[in-house]
Formats: sequence, structure tokens, C-alpha cells
Amino acid sequence: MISTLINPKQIIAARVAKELSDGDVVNLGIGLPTMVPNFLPEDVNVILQSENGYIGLGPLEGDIDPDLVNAGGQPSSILPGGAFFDSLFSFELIRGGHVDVTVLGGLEVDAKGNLANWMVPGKMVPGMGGAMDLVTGAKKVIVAMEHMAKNGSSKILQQCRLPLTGKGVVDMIVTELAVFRVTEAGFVLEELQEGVSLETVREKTEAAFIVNPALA
Amino acid sequence: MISTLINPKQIIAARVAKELSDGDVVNLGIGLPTMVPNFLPEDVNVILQSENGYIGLGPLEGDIDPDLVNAGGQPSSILPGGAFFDSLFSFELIRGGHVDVTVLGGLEVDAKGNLANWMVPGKMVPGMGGAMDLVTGAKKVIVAMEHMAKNGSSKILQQCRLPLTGKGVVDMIVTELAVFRVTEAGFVLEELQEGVSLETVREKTEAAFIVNPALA
Amino acid sequence: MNKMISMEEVSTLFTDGMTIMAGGFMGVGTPQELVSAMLEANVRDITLIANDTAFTETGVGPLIVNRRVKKVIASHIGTNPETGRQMIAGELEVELVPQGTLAERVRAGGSGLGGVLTPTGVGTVVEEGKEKITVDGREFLLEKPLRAEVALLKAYKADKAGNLIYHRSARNFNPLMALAADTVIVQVEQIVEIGDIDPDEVMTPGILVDKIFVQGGCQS
Amino acid sequence: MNKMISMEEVSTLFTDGMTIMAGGFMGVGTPQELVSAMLEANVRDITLIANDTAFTETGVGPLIVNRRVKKVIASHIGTNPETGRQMIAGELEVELVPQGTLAERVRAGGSGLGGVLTPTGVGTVVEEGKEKITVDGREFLLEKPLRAEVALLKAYKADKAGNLIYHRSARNFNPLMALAADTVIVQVEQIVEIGDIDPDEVMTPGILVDKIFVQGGCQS
Repeated sequence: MISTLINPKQIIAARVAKELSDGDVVNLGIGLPTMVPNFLPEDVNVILQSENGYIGLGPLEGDIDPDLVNAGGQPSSILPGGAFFDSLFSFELIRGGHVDVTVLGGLEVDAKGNLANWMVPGKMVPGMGGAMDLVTGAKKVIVAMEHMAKNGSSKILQQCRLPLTGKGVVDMIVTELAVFRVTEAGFVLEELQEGVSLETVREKTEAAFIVNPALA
Repeated sequence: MISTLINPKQIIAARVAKELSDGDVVNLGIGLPTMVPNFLPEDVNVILQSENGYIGLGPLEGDIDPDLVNAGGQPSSILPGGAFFDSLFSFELIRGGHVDVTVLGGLEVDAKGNLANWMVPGKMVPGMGGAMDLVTGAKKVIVAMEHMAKNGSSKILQQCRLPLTGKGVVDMIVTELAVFRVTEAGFVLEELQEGVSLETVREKTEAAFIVNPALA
Repeated sequence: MNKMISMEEVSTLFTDGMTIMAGGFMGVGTPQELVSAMLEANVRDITLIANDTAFTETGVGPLIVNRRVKKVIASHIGTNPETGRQMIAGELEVELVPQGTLAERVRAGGSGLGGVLTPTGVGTVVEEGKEKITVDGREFLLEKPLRAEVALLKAYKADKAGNLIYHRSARNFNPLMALAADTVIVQVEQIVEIGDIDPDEVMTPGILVDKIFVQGGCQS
Repeated sequence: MNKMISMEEVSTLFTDGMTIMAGGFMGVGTPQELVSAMLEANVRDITLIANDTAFTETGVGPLIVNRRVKKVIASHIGTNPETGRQMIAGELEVELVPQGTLAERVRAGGSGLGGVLTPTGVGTVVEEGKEKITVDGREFLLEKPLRAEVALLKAYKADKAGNLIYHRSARNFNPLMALAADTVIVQVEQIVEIGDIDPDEVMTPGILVDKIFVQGGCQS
């Protein structure tokens, strides 16, 4: 466990790690979410699912096996107790509620729990890959993203503008400033990251949100 | 290959055997259909599919393995080149057209290719097992049955009276008297079994049928 | 997470009125000791989902014979005369489902699908009361997902993480049912350490298995 | 039935305008030599069904780069910039399908189902032009089956009957595609005699495989 968090991504990953319990089956999106396991306490072991067809994803150790990559295409390993299967079964697990938590990046999240993270019309259309199935099927969907876009605009909106990845699917947002839960009543601010004021979060969040009384 | 056919079942099985080609994937219903392989020429090897989850069904040889039974629950073997799989995959094969021929018994077949062979209301309701999937999915459906019921009534009808196993699914009927093909125009009598007259077939068949000109 | 369980603990997992799935095809691949545990636990009014009701003495058959079942969903009941007798006497509700459709319904229940669009059963009594969906001019039955509170599986070998390997034709419905129940209990012939099974050979991954009972009752 | 095939024979199996499925996930599990055979056969205007379009130099990527593809059906095209470029230029039609839905559609095409009822994509652009079916109050998209004329698979090992074993994460879409094409061609690293593979370990049964090409081109 790393104790000094030097950049926003680390702050986010470390906070997401606290949401995971020992034995959870977890699918991590590429990029920031893959940093989450670095911040797990030693007594918390999660089981990583990889949508290209396995359980027990581990970091590359030793020689590269060209037949063994993670869902980002990077050489990886499988941990003892893991299992390989085909893409059909992989998504039976994902859609069927057998993945406890999925952690993904986001471009926009709105007060209805809608998530947009797969395309920017006219600009970036990489395809949704497994993201739409993951947000639909995982028991808990955590969006791990920086609070604002590069141009400084809020990514936490009253209503998404970009094409959706999933409708009403997000349970929680973790940014370098705050932690929100998505409820029937809209966003609830649950936590402020260390050293962040409520005013800062209000200023940098376009969406309305309720503040958890415990915070006030 | 047995050359002396002493009873109706053998006559039927021997004739069905002629419909099978080397390499065909075949599913045989319980009872009479299981006799068909006995009548295959030596250069015709078919691959038997068993709906409880394998390909390469063979006769019991040596010790019984309690985990290895055919779809009738009888101890069996698997031939070299065979494969086991689960019931889901077994019916992916069956429904998906990967079984070339299925041979089943029948209670009634009618001129529209309807088959009834799974229940007699108020009397016998064993369940359809895999039969409905087999007749729906196999590329060719052959009904192998005695021409008449035990009470002497015809089993080849203008219209089935019993609850159907499948609608418009039968391609061919083989009885101890004759061979019929089911066409858009109804039954076509294709062959008379050895020593059987056209008059006998007419007399013992309730349904109307066209006689293949080659027979007249 | 210790998944190993004793026969005594198995008995505590059942309650009256539960829906139970059990693997097996005419008893082959049915966890006979788990069935016995159910019998001894004196559980009643269960809904049973299984390929068939096997024989009076084996498979899930004794559950029928001992009148523990309120409703059975199966593709075949012909080899256990007691099932038909209770059905005709109005003592047991029986829903007959084509075998391939039964497999698909269990899988749909376990994999988050809304149902299955199958051509099997169109034009037969199986279509009664069901929605028909036309896709590109062809009719299919909409068959609904099945789930259970408990699935009883039989495997040949497990590691302590619950990764399973089945043997020969005893595989049948077991892998599907592993997906479709809240609690999945497996009876195994052999238990090995984590890491002893090659991940390419796993037939059911351990994340689907909650409890492992070693046949004969010995826990290693 | 000899299923063994040489590279020369492979080349004769393709025709312009065909629909082709190819296994693989970012090139892992893609039969690279069969892809090369297609390139050399100069086949054009194909419809390609694959999880992704891999990279410019590997997987099915070179088919895109060399403009052999008229339409691609995939879940991801982001790692091959040429796919996006041709799409934006109007030179290539791209149908993006959620990965789980793509797997289900291929399986439906190969297993005689009328389609798939999935919750994935409801409320997104994916639902455009599709029928929505409500089952017990919840909406699902009706996603239609996919089939191809030829499926190109990659396996680790085959016996001469075509029984296949895949290795590690190179399995991915290969077993599904084996069900869903008129002609199934597999590239294998290793060929063994019939009987050398335990029937419990077979991942794709030989009856689904039409042609076996041994990597490197040597036929044993």
C-alpha cells in the first residue's frame, strides 16, 4: 500500500480501493481503474475478471505468453485458482450479475446515474467494447474519473450530453475532489477528499447534489 | 451387416441405415432407432450424438463407467475422436443444424410432416425430453416406426390426432411396409419393402399419398 | 473464504418452499449425497428444476417418492412412475419443458437475458400461454428465464476455490445451474489445492461456487 | 474424411463479397496465417465479423489496412486507427456491437435461436432501429443472430477429427464462431492423432470443424 498520494489518479484509485471487499469479483476498465489493486490492504484480495475470457488476472511476471493478455491487450498472468473461458461465458458472468464491482472511467455522469464514456461524436469512436455489458450487469458500478475535463468543465452533470454507455447504471463516482453516490433523489455527496472544501466541490460540479448530513 | 431380416424392426432399421452417409452426425432415439448402426456397411461410419452431452457414442465395452450413459440412461462408451460437453452445448448443436440426421419412433405422422410421439393424453405423459428440439433442429428427420399401431390402425394419417412433437418437421417415414417422403404436396410413396404390394400399403395407410412414378 | 462444508452444514441450507435446481441426467451427475441431506432435513413443498425425475431410488427421484416436491420443472418424468402417479392424482404440479429449452432457460436466468427465442415447440402444446415473437418472418417462442435459490451440483473434482471439473456424461446440466442460483453447492469426489487445476481445464469457475461438500463427508 | 489442408488450398476457399468471422481479441487468438492467406488471395468486399479490428500489423488489422473489408461488425475499433479513418472517410461501413451482445449474436446464429433478448444497450444509441421486448416489466433489446460463410479460428491443438483445444486467453470468440459458419477453418499450432485428446478436454468438437491448417504449413 502506497501511503503518499502524489497525483489525482492515485487519490482516486486509493479511494476506490476502499470500496472493495475481500473475495469480490472485480472488473477494472483500462487506465486509471487498473491502479486500484495497488491500494488494497494486504488482507483484501479481490478476484479480477477480464472480459476477454478469464478470472484471476494478475500482473505480468516472468516471460510473456503471447496467448495471455488482459482486456487492454497487454501481456498478463493468471493467478492460482483462476480459470479461462470463452467470450460467451465471460459475458454470461458479466451480464448475469456474477461480477460484484466494475470500475470504469467516465466522460460524463449525470444525476440519473447515466454514464457516457465510449464516444465523442465526430471525434472519438473506438467502440464500446465490453463497457455497455459491464455497466448493465455488474452489481456495483463505480466511475473513477477526474472531476473535470481537460478544458475545466464539470464531468458531473444534471444530464449527460454525450451518447450514453448505460442508462441509470452508476452507483458511485470517485474523483480527486469527492465521492458521490447516485440515489433515486439524484447525487449525494458522501465524502470530500482530504483538504478539499465543500465550496470547491460546489464550484466544480455542474450537477445539483445533496450533501450527506454526516458531512455538514 | 446382417443379411437375414427376421422381424419388422430389423427391416425398418436396415432401410434407415441406407439413408446415412459416411461422416454423418446422427442422433438416434431410444428403441428401434438404436438398431440402425447394426445395418451400416463397413465403409460407412456415422458419428452418434447423445443429447445428454456428447459426440462419439459407442456400445458398452468392458467395465461400466457410472458417469457414462447414453440418452436412454444405459451404460455406454465413447469412441476415439469423441467429445463431452454440457446440455446447453448439446442443444446448440441440435437446434443449430449441426446434427445431420435424427431417427425417432412415431405414434402418428401426417401429410403435413407433423409428428406425434411424446404423449397420449390421460395415458402416457413421459415428457418430450430432447425430441422436440431434435425434430426442430436436425437437418433431416426420419421417423422409423411400424406401419400400424398395435390395434391395427394406421399411424400414417391425413392429420395427427395426438399432441404434436413438431409441426412440419418430418422428412421421411420408414416402416416395415414402405418408405414415404414428406413433400409440399403431401406423402410420396418412394419404395415398397421386399414382398410388399402397393395394395397392401394402400389398405394399411389412412393418409392419401402420391406414388413415385418410378414405382408404378 | 473457506467454502468447505460438512453434511451437517449442508442440512441447514434448505428451507420449506424453496426452489432448487439439481444437476443430472437420469441420476448421472446428480449429487446423491446432497439429495439425501435434503431428505434428512425434511424439507417440504419445494419447486424442483431438473432435467428429469430419474428413478424412484436414484437421482432426484427419492425427493418425489418422499413427497417433498410441490412442483417439478423437467423435460422427462417417464422413468419415475411415482412422478406421473402424483401428477395424475393432482398431488404434484408438473411443467414439462423441451430439454434444449430447459437448458436455455436456466442459462438465461443465470446470464442476465430476458428470455430465449426458440423455434422448439412452435405449433405444439408447449406454445400455450406463451408469447410468440416473429423475427425475419419466422416464429419463435419466448421462453422465460429460470432461477433457483439453491443449485445442487455434482462434479468430479474441485479445488478449494471451487473450480470444477466434471467427468464424462455427468456434466450435463451442472455447469448451467452453477450460473442460475443464489447459493451453489457442489458435491465432489475429489478435492485438490488451489493451483492444482490448470486454468484451461476448469469447466465451472470457482466464483460461481459457494459451498463444497466432499463425497463421503470427509473434509480435507 | 481428411480435414487437413495446405496453404494453397486455404486460398481457394475465399470469394469476393463473402462474410467472414475471425476469432481473436486484439489479435490474440486470431489465425494470423489464415488472414495472410486471405490477403494473398486478394479477396475483396468482405463483411468481417470480429471482436475488434486489432492493430494495423496484426490480427485482422491488415485486412482493414489493405482495404479488403466493405463492412465490419465489431465491438471495438480503437486500436487500429485505419478503421476509424476509413469509417469517417465513408470508405468502410462499421457496425459497433457491445462485446457481450456480439458473442450472443454469433451464438444465436450458430444454435438456431431467433435472437437474443439482452438488457445491454437499452437507453443508448445501440437500441436504434431495434425491436424492444418487454418481459415481466423489464425492457430488452432483440438482437439478431449473426452467421458467416467462413469462420477463421485459431486453436492451440487439434486432433485429425478436428477436436480443438485453445490456450489461455486466446480462446475468446473462437468456440462461438465454430458454431456459426458454413465452413469452419482452423489454424493450429499442433496436430495430434484421433484419440490423443481426452474427450472431457475438448473445447470445440470436431464435427464443427471442416478444415485444419497446421501453422507453418507442414501437414503431418
